[in-house]
Amino acid sequence: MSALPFHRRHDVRLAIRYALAILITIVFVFPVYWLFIISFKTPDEIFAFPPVWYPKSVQFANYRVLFKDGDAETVLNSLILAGASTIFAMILGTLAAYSLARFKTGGENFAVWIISQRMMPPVAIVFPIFLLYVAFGWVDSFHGLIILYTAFNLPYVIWMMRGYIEDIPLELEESALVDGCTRWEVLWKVVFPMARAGLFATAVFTFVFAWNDFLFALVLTRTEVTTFPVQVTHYFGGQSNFWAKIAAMSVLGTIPVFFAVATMQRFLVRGISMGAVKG
Amino acid sequence: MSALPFHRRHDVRLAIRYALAILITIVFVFPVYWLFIISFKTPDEIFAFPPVWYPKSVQFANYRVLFKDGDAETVLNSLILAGASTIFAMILGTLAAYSLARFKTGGENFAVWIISQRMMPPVAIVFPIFLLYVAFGWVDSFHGLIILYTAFNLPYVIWMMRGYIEDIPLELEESALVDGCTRWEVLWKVVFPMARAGLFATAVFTFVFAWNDFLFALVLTRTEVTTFPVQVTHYFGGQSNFWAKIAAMSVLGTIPVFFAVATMQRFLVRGISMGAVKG
Amino acid sequence: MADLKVSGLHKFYGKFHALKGIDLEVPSGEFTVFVGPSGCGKSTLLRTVAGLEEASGGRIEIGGKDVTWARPRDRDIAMVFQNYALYPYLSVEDNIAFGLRARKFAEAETQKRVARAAEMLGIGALLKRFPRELSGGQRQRVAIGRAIVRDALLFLFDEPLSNLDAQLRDDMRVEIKRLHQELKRTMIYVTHDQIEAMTLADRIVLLRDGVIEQQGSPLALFERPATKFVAGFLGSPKMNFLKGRIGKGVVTLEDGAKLPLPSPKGKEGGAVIVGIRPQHISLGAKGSRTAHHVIVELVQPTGTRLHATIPFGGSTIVGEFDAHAATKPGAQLAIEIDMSRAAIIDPATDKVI
Amino acid sequence: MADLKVSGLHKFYGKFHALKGIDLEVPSGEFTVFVGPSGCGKSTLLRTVAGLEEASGGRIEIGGKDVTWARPRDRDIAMVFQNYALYPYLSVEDNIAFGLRARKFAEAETQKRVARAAEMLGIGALLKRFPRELSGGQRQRVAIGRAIVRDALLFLFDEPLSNLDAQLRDDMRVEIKRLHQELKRTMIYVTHDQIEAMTLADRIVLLRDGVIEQQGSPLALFERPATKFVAGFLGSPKMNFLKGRIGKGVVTLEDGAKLPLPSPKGKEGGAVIVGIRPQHISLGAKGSRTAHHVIVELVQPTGTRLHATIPFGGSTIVGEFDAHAATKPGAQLAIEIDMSRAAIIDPATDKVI
Repeated sequence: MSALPFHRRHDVRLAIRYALAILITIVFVFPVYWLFIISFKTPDEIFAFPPVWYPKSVQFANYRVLFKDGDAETVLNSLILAGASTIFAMILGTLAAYSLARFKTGGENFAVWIISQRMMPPVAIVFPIFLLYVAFGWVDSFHGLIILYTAFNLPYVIWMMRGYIEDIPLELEESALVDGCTRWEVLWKVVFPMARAGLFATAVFTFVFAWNDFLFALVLTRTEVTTFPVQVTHYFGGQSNFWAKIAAMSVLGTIPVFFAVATMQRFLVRGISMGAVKG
Repeated sequence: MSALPFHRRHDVRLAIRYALAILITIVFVFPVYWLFIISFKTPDEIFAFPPVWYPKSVQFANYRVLFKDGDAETVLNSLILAGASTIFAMILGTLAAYSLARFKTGGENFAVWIISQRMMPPVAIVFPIFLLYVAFGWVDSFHGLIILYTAFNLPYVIWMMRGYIEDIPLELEESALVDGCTRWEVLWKVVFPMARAGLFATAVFTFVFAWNDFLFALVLTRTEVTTFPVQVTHYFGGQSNFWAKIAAMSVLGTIPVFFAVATMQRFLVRGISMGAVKG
Repeated sequence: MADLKVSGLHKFYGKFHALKGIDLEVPSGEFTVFVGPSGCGKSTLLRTVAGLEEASGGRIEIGGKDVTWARPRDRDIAMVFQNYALYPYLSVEDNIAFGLRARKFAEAETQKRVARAAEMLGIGALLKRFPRELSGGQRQRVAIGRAIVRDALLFLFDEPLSNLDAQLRDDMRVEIKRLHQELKRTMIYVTHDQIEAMTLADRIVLLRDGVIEQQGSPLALFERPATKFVAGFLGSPKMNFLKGRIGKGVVTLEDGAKLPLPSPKGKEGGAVIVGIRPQHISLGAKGSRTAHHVIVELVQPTGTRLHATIPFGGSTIVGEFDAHAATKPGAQLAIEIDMSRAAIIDPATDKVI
Repeated sequence: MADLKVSGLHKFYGKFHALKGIDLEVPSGEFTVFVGPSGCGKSTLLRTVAGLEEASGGRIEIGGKDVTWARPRDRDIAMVFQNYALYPYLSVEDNIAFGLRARKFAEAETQKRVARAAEMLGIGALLKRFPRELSGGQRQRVAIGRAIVRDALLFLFDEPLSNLDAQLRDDMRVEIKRLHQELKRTMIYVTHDQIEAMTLADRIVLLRDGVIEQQGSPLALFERPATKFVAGFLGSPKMNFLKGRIGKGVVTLEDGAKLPLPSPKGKEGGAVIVGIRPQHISLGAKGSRTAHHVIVELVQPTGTRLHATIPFGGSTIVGEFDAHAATKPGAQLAIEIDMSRAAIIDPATDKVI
C-alpha cells in the first residue's frame, strides 16, 4: 500500500486536514482538558469568571472525598461487571462467529440479523427486561447485569470476530486438518493465534461498551451494585462542590478505559488495520 | 471462499449451533415479543399471574394516548437530531477517512487515537460539555445536540470509512487521475461509488447510535427537544397503566430503526461482507 | 500396487457438476500430475482425495483402505498448498514440526525429522526465523518441508508454484523433481501450467469439464494426443489448427493450399482439422516444390528461437524458427511443414483420427 | 524525436534509494520494455513518468515539455494497470469512455472513439456488459481499450498480463504487439518476465537495483550481454555459469575439464566465469575428442525439446536436447559445447570480457 503523491496546489488534503484539526481540538480535546482541570480545582475556582484556565494549585481534596464516601467502590463494581461480561461475550461470540464464518450458518442474512439486534433501542428493551428481572429476582444483582451485558455485546462480538475469522486464509485451517488436528484443535492452534489482534481489539470495545452503559444500570440496579456512570449522575444538578466531585469521579472512571486502550494499543493498531494488510 | 466440509460426528458445528439458538431465543427474541405484546394489553392483563402470553383482544388504546399526550412528538425530535447529525458526521468523517487512508495522515497511531475517542465514557464528558453548553446557551436546542452527536459519531465514521476506502484498489483512483480527473472528481466518480455499500452501512449505524442516545439527551435537554428515549424513561417507576404506555412508546421508537435497517439491508449485507469478498 | 484408487467419483456444488464420475489409479511411487484449464475439476479432485471436500458419490481408497468418508487426518496424506499455508506466529522449525506435534510424536523424533527435512531442502539455517522473514521460494520450501516430515503415504501438491515468479518457478520445479527421485514416494501434483505438467510428471492426467480427457506419459500425450483439446493444451506455442478437406493423398486447406497426407485417413471429401506444431514448420528453399510461400505478419524473438505469425491456409499459423532467420513483419518466406507429425482431427468429434 | 526524455531521475522512499539517476530516451513510435527482477525500480520508473510517484530529483520531459512536477492528467499519457483497474459499477462502454468524459469530450466524438476502439480489440459485443461478467482476457482488453481511446502521446503498460494464465498471456502478447504495429504509437511496457520483454520489445531497458544495467534490441542483449546479470536474466532455461581459469587457448574448469577459447581473452591464469546457454550444448558422438562424457541427473521433457540437468565442470549445467535424445536420469551422454557463443565473464567485475 503506497501513499498517493502530493501535487502541490490542487489538493484535497490540506482542506481536510485543517477542518479535522480544528474540529478535534474544539470537540474532543477541550472538554477532556476542562474535566481534568476541574477535578483539581477548589470550589471557588470552578464558577469563577473569567474561567480559570489552569488551577493555581493542584489539590487532591476532590479525590480524597471519593474514597471516603464509597464512590470509588462503584468503579470497582463497574470493573467486575464489564470484565466478566466481556469474557463471556468473547467466548460465546467467537464460537458463534466461527460457525457463521466457516460453516455459513444461516447465511449472510443471518449475520445481518444478528448485528441488527445491536441496533434495537436499549430504552425499548430495558422495560420488558426489567419485568423479566423482577420476576427472576435478578434486579440489583451482579449476575443479572453480567448476563445482560453479555447478551447485549454478543451481536457485536459475533459480527467483528466473523470478519476477522473470514480474513484467515482457509488453507491454514485445512493444512492443520490434514496435518492431524481435530476441529477443536484447529480453533486453538490456528484460529485463536491468527485472530489474536482482532480478539483483543474486540474485547477492548466490548469492555468499553459495558463500562459506559448508563441506561441498563440505572434501571436495573438499586443500591447493591451501583455502577460508576450511575453514581456520577447522582450528583448532577447539585451544588458547586458536587461539580468538583463529578469531575474527579469522571477522571477516576476514565482511568480503566485509558489502561485498557493503552495496553491493547498494539493489538488495536493491528486489529484495526488487519483488513488493510491482508491483500 | 468455500465452506468447510461436514464430517459427520466429530464436529464443533452442532454444539455451537444449539448454544446459539437457545441463547438467541431467550435473550433477544423474548423481550422483544413481550414488549410488543404488552403494548396491546389492557392494564389488567399486564400484571396478571400467571402471565398472559398473548392478549385476548388486540387494542390500540395505548397508542392512541401517545398522540394525544404529545409523546409521539418526541419521536419526531429524535428523527431530526439523528438524521441531521448522521448527514454531517458522514460528510466530515468520509473526507477525514479519505485523508487517513490515502495520505496516511497521522499514521496508524492517529487512527487508533481517533477511535479511542469513541471509548471515552460519555458520562465523563457529559459534565464538561454541559458546562460548555450552558456558557454557549446551547442547552435544550436542536443545534446543540446535532453538533454533539456529530462529534461523538465522527470517530466511528472515520474508522469505518477508512477501512472501506483502504479496500478500494488504489489503481482505480490512479487510473482516474491519469485519465484526467482532479482529486475531487476522483472522490465523486470513484471513491463514493466504490464505497457505497460501506457508506450506507455506516450511516445506518451512525443514525442508530444517535437515535439510541439516552445520557446526553437526558442531561442536555429540558422541555424543547425532549427525545424519545428520555420521554420513555419519564414514565419509568410509575403505575401499571404507564407500563402499557412505555411499551407502546418503545414499539413506536423502534419503527424508524427497523425501517433504516430494512431499507439498507442489501447495503448492510454488502457492507458487512465487503472484507470477505474482495480477495 | 495403487496407493490411490478413485472409482466413480462425483462432486456437486449445488447444481454445478464439478466431477463427473472419475475413475483413476495412481501407482505407488509415481509422480502424477492433474492438469487442465481452470474449472476443469483438477483442484476439486485433489481436495476431495484429501477430504477437504466431501464426495457426492463414488469411492476413494488410499493404501487399500476406503477413506471416502474419513476425516482428512485419518487419510495418511500430506499436502502443500498454493499460498504456502504457513503459520505466521510460528517459527520455521515449529511450522515444520506442526503436523508431528499434532500427532503427538515424541519430541526427540520430531527434532530429528525436522532437522533431516530442513537439511534436504537447504533451509537448515532458517529454522529460527519466522515466515514473514522469508522470500517466496524459502516459504515454499518450508511448506514442502512440513509435508515431507510427515512421511505420509500420499503427497498432494495444489499448484504449489503458481505464486512464484517465472525464474523461481523453474528452480523449484527442478527441486521438486529431485525430491521425488530422492524420496521415491507417491506424489500427486495439480497445476494449470502445461509446462509444469510436462516437465514434472511420470504420468499426466488431463482433465476437462470434470472428466478425464486423456492420461499417460508426457511424451505420449504430446505426440499422440487423443483429442483436439489435448493437442491444443500441451505445447508452446500452441498447436496450429487449419480447416481443410481430404483429397487424394492430400488435405486441401480453405485457401486452396495442399498439404500431403502421409497415410490415408478419413474418407475423401470429408472435412478435417489439421493440427501442426510450430516446431514442425521449418524454412525451405525458395522455389522448392514442397515449400509454401508466405508473408510474415508478426515476429517474436525468444533468444535462440523466434516465433513468426504467418497468414496461411485461410487462417493464421505460428512457426518456430532460428532467431537469425532474418524474418521481419512483411518478409517473404518459404516454409516446409512436416506432415508426418501433424494431427488429423475429425471436426465432428474433435477426436484425432 | 524522443517522446520521453528522462534525465538524472532519482527516487527515494524514505531512506530506500529506488531510482539512482536514470537517463533515458524513448524514441517516438518505439515499443520499449522496462524489465528486471522485482525491486529493480522498473515499476517505480514507470509510475514516476506517469506522475503517480513524485520524483525526488531529476527531470522528466514528455513530448518536449517538462512535466517533472505536473499532475498525471497534464502529462498526455494513457496507462494500463496490472489489475485492469476497471470500475465495477460502470458498463464496458462507460469504462472505455471514462477518460474522454473526464476530459469533457463531445458525446458524439466519445461514442465514435469508443466504438472504434472496441472494434479494434474485438469487444464490440460486450459494450453493455459489466466488468464482473467478463473473463480475465476480456477485462484486459477493456483496460487496453480505455487507454487507446485517449489517443495520448505515451502509452504506459504496468505488467498488464501478469494476472492472466500462461495460455491467455501468450495470446494477449501477440495482440498487444499487433496493436502497436497498427497504432504506431510510443509504448512503454513494464514486466518482470524476460520472455515478454524479448518477444514484445523494439528496445529493452534492463534495470537492476535502480540503475539501467543495459539497453538495446532484444537480440543484442541476448547475444551480447554486457554483464553476467544480463546474461543470466535473459533466456530460458537460464544460462549456465562455470568457474574456471584461463590457460593457453583454453579455460580449465574446476574439475579439470578444458573448454577451447575461440579468441584470446583475459590474462593467462586469471579466474573467469564461462557462461553457456543450454541451447548451445549439443549431443556429440561418443569417443569424439571434443566431446565431454557426462551422466544425466535429471530430465525435464517440454514436448519437442528436453532439458537435462548434468553435473559438469565442478557444478551442474542444464542442456537442451531433442525430446527423443533418449536420456534418462543415470544415462551416459557425450556433449559438445559451442564455445563460439559462450560469454567469458570477469568474476571481479561481473562484466563480459
